[in-house]
Amino acid sequence: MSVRVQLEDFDAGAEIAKISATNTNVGGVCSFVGLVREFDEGSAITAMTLEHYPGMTEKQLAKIEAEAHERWPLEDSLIIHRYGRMEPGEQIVLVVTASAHRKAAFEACEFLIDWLKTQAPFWKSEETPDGAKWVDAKAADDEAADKWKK
Amino acid sequence: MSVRVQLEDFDAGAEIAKISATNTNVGGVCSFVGLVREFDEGSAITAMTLEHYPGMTEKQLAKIEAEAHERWPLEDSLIIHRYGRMEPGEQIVLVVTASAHRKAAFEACEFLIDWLKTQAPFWKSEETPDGAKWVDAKAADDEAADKWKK
Amino acid sequence: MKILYFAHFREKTNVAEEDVELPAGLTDVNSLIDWLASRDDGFADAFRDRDHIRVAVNQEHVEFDTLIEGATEVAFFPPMTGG
Amino acid sequence: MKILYFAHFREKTNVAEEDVELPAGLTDVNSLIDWLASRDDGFADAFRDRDHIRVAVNQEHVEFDTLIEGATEVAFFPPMTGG
Repeated sequence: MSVRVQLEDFDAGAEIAKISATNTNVGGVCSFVGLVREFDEGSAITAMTLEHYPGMTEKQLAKIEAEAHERWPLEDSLIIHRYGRMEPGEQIVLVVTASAHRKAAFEACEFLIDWLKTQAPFWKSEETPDGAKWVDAKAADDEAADKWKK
Repeated sequence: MSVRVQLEDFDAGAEIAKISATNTNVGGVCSFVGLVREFDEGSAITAMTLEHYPGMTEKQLAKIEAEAHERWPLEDSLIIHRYGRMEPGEQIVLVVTASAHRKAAFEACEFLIDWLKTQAPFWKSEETPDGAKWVDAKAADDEAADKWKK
Repeated sequence: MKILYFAHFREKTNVAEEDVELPAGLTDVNSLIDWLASRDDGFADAFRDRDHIRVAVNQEHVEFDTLIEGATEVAFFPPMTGG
Repeated sequence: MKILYFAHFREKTNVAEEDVELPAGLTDVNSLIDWLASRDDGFADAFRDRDHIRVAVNQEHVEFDTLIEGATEVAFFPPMTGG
């Protein structure tokens, strides 16, 4: 169970392999990698810069990860979220969840990424041909996060 | 979009990285790795042997993968399923789905693994302290597969 | 017609694969199962519980009322446990 | 009290971080927002639309009726767009 907020890229495969090798009670490892797309809602993007709130970010990520472990029988988990400038095709975020059962791994992974989209203190600024633009929060992301409310 | 049925182990991380690098329309890559557990419903397992129906397996996997692409807007996908003898901790199966949007990637990945559990012609035999035993199909797996029926 | 047996069907019948001349009158999978079950004790045991029989005709998973005329390959196996 | 401004709050106010002595009478986040908005045009612009203001007190995301007495760190930012 760990959280990393970092400038550098990460090796998703190595992280997933490490978690798979953790213990032989793990029957399924679900992972999600979020990447910078070349187009967002139709407009071309040359790069994206992620700003965050150092201190709060790590604290809130650790808290939501602990909540995922309370809600699902997870054997292990990992969240890596980058900040700084990234170009299309670059990795932004990795969420990995490991459980004896696949349903728990899938649900916890989706819960964490839905939460990150709406509740982690990150803000995206996109570089477009028309200049830099702060990305607006999406109603669809709020709805996705709402479905996990108890 | 491809399917592999093989005896050899696979490098999940390399496969995921390959799919992430495919094209810059990919915003999210969801993956699931299934592993041999040391205990199945309480009984210790020293190894598991997966038998399959060569010919039918590849055909059915390609068909279900095509169906996933019809049902969700996927940019790419991959299914690797091993057969033969495997020990606890070894990887059995990998499903990777890539999409512009995370919800499609998650749903298609879970759809494919739920389908593999119940509809792909594989059969597991477990080596236990009491001898070899064919694994019974689980009602929970049928229910998981049923939820995708249209 | 080629018939394949997987998992415990292979173990109980002691046959992995065979080419058979079907007797006249076999129309669908149901009648094929009845005929196979009548061959010997091993086959009778393997084909006793229809709830646990799955069948593929020409590598497509089908129901027991599927006609087998012209089929080149039929396979019997228990419920699948992949993934 | 330390106040932090992120994303377009930082750009509009031209302040990333400041230490302020709050005037008497500020009780909750709502009254703090009113006071900040009255400071100059940049602050007025940043704090105009309450629907798009999010606030954290001592690094916890809170509602506007949260009391700020004794808080050491308050941060203002737009809706989050991580992931």
